[in-house]
Amino acid sequence: MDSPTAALHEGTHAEHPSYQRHHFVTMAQQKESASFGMWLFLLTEIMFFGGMFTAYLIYRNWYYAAFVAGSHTLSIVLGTTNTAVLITSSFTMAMGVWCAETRRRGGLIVSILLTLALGLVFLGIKSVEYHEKWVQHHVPGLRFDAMTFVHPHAEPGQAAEPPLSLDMAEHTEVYFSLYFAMTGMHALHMIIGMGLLIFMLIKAIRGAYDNGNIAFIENFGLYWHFVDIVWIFLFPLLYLISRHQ
Amino acid sequence: MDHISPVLWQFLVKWLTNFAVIPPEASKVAPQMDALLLFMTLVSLVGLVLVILLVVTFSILYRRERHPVAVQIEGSTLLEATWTIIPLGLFLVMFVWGSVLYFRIYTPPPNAMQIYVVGKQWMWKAEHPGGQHEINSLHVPINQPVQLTLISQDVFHSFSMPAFRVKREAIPGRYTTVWFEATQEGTYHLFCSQYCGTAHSAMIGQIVVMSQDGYKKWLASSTSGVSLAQDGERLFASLSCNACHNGTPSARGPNLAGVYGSTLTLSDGQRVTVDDEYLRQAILNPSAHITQGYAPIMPTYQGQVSEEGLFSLVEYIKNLDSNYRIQQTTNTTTLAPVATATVPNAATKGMVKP
Amino acid sequence: MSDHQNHHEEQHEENHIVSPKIYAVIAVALLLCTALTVAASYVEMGPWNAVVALAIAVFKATLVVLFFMHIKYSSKLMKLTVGAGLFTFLALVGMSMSDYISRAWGSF
Amino acid sequence: MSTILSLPDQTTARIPKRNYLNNENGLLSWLLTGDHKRIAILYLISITFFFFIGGALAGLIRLELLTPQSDLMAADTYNKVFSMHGIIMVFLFLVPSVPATIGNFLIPIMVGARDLAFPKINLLSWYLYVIGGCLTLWAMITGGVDTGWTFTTPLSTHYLNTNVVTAGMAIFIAGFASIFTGLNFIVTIHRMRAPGMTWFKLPLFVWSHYAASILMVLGTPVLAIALVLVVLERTIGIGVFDPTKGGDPLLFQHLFWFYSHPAVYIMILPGMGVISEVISTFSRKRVFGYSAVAFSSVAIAVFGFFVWEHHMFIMGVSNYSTLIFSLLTMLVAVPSSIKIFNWAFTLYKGSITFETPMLYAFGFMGLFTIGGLTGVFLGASGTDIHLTETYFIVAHFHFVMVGGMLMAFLSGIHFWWPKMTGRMYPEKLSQLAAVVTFIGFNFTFFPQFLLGMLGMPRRYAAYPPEFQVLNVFSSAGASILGVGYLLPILYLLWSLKYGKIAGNNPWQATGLEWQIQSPPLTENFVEIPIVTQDAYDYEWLERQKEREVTQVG
Repeated sequence: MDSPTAALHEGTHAEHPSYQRHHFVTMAQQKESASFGMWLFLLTEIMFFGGMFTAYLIYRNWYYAAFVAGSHTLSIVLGTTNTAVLITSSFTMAMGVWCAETRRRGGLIVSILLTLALGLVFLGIKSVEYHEKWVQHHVPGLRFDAMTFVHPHAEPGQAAEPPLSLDMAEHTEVYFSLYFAMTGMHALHMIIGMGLLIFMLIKAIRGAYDNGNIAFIENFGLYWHFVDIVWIFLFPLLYLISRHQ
Repeated sequence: MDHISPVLWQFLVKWLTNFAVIPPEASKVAPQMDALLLFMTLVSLVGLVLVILLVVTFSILYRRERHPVAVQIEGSTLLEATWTIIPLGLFLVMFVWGSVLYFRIYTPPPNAMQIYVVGKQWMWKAEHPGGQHEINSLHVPINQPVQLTLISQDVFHSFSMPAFRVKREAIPGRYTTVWFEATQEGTYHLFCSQYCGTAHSAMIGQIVVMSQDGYKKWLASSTSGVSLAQDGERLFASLSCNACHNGTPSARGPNLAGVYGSTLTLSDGQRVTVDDEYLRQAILNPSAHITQGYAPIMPTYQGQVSEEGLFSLVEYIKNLDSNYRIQQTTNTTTLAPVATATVPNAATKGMVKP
Repeated sequence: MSDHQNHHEEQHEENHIVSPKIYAVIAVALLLCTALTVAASYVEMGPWNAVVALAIAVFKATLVVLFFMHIKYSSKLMKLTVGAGLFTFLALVGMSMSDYISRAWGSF
Repeated sequence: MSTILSLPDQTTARIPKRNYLNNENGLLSWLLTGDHKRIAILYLISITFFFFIGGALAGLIRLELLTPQSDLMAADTYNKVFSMHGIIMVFLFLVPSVPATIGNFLIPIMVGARDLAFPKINLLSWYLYVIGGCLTLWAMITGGVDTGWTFTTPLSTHYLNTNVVTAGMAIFIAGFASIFTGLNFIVTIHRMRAPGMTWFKLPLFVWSHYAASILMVLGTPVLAIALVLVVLERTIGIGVFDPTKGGDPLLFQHLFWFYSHPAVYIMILPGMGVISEVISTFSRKRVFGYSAVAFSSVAIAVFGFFVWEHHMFIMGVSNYSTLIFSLLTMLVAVPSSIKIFNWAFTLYKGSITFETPMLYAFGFMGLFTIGGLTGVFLGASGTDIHLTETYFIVAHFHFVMVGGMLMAFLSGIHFWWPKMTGRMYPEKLSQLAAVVTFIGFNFTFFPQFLLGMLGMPRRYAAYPPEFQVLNVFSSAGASILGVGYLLPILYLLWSLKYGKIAGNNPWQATGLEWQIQSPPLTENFVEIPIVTQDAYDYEWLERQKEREVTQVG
């Protein structure tokens, strides 16, 4: 048995659902193709982020002290919260897929809304963090000043970070370049995902998924989880470098 | 030859007189390179002729008119194994041979004479240890291994010497090296072979291979009066390097005498051999190159010393075999810094914005 | 190339619906791992800090891929696809690093 | 199941009343089509357009190089011209050439499907390609780009005042067109095969497209991110590749070549697929060692990811990693040599005819052998030092890309022209064109090997006068080559109206595509076929013919 269509070809000329596209022989074939295609697309996404992870690995080894110092300017509270938020949104998305599979329209709408809300919270927190970087002159290229790493200020109630020498401090710009490139690309994926979520929400409210044609939701779920996975790696790599120091 | 147009005739004559397949073999490595090239060309020719023979023979023998019905053949494991293993073996020979050559070209011998080269848009600046500077030309003595230490001030360039069969990219931010030993006097092409912007094709020059005596004469006639090491010494003083690196027991910086070529243990436990690149990095990015037992207090000189200045400093430190010179510098205040040598390199850092 | 061996499985897994209970368990596990990775980063482990952080991240990602993304219940082809992505990613990182690691090595 | 083979009498053949070309009318029906065959035609028209722009630029380059001085153009104009030539030819012609046109047209038919898995994404891919192409043209018209097609940092990020960002974004977008094409192919080949169509009954054309698609899907995004980082570095000045900020410019090279070396295989593998089909058909014999050829495609795809650093041997990468990459480069050369010999032995005891596609295929075999073997010169790290960045490398990749891929493309276009349009091209004229192309090509690019050996660097607007003679040869050859490329477009256009009716299977080939009407129906098959025969099963074809005759009789 070599081809997925073979078994279903003979005899099963049962009613085709209206949403089956003409060039597929069976619904199963259509569904499998869609999820396989989605996975291939996710592979391209892995490689897309892969370039930046390579860069990260190299520069982290070269400029470890700068990466530690850069990492310590990030708020661990905000970062952890965001991780939790994103994981939860992944969970609600998974629930959404389940609701769609079991044809629970209400549950689907609630799940999408929750996912959307959590996504917004994530982006909100992210923008707070970005704003903070802007204020602190830690945005590479546009607004960057390494002097805060040469003469670190002590936060009230906290010991000051150890100062960096000027040359190493200047290399924090590499860290922040990667920080913004990686989290920026991630956020861009989130924004695209949220656009799709709104699109799905409208269709769900109209009852477009009640007939069991939920390939779009399932594949969007894959996308959303992928975005989650990227963050799962970004969080320790960017936020958690040598917190004990 | 009346019936041949004179233009065409001249062209043919020109072609026949100028025709060459390989450039002159002017270095020690050139015959070795050519031997490998010849070997590869022969193997390629054999392969190509074999393919052509097969195709032509089969096309004649089995053309439709002679052979109207094809005989279906599945394949032949033996034949396929043959043309997998034989090319593989040949390619592996080329790989080993090529790699030996590669390591030979990029591993300078210890007795090589040092010349420093800075590439910038769009010229080559060569500096001889004696302080002779030249632009878009390189004078070298015959039968003497010469090591080039290359760096680029802006974009990638490539120092290409076809007559020597060697070439090396000058890249920004890091030294690269290549060496050769010229074996034939003459003037040869020097090209920049990595595309480097508008006047890329004007970034050419000449390599002049001279007799040992001729080279000495040339050195004497084109000296600027200050050797690289002397220039480095002046920089060393004017940048106040000697404030810390003065070789006294209480010094804040490590003793630099004899440091070149030694193995250091860094503050993070890493062991490194001190070479040109290490010295350059230690000046520009000192905090990652702290010798064990010293405090990370050295400031960076990024943007304060030009690439030429760095070469001078490197050459100076290389030649420090005792602390005598440093102490002299520390003691005499007469060695005032010469402004031109220490101009901060701000102008070259300013880059074109989109 | 592999789909002919497990065609049967494919048909069988056609409409596998993962129960919300499993989703919930995974979500909780992911949150716990997040807490763990934050805590671990405050413990001095030398070079092992990075290893532990990455190991936890890989574990979390595996959970997401297997359960949220249903790879545990998918055909061998899908598993192979994920593997291919991982392989190429490692090829990019690893082969690039082969240059960076050995640059400082001495010559013969 | 009715027979899927039908053989109309060639003299009475008519263009079928209903086919994909006249199924719907009007421009909109083309611009909004989901039909892979129509999209293939759209692609064919657009890549031909870009090919002639790229070709015109090549003509300008060769004109400028007639004389040693830069007299026809100023140096920076020359730089813009060769950059644009490279960008257009690589990203807008070679990468999509065979896959997006011939592959798009044939892969669903060859596997026995009605369409690609995602017709809308297929259309989207064409639109992305067009947008990318238009942006490239826009970049060219509004001042040009002079980075070369390689976008080397820091030259591209900090030292040029031209439209680097526009061109970078154009390639980013065109890259996604390529990703979507590859993705569509992989899913189609995995999921849409007709009953009985096992992996080892697939035509080798499908195998090679499968291998190329893997490279498209996994390689292209790395180029995308490299370009995004270049654009970010240029516009806001982040410091990932900038040596003054601590970045490593070699990292860009790593990321760029991680795509751009496999891209070479993206370009050549589909061409190899064409050659397999053509050689088998015109020697009326199954391909010698089918599985070796199939697996060598996959081997090229896999090894293709591990060799990129051979573009950087002299750039100051570690000597030790040079060893690894040089060794792997040697390994990747082996599958190509397997293919060449297997094709040659396919001719053995065949029954060979010499139609135009076959002539182009012979051209391919000779030129690709030269191109491949000279690649070994560059893969061996020692000789790479002398030869890289000279005209040797220019000649090498033109032998592979133009001598190889373009020959394969023309071979394929001629071979499947009857299927695409229902009409034959004029045979004698096209044979002439094939011969002219072959001669012109060798005249143009062989002297460049010698120039490279002599050390003439590439991308030079002006060069030392001693290189002039060989350059004149090259330019003279280019004009012959130009004629060779103009001829096909003229007579192919002519044949659209005046060509002889082709019938279903003018070549008596075995592929599924030849068993349906030409031009095909929009849905390709009236009924999805059940495949029982192997690929290149000429005995099966004979039996089918006999059955047909007895049925009719």
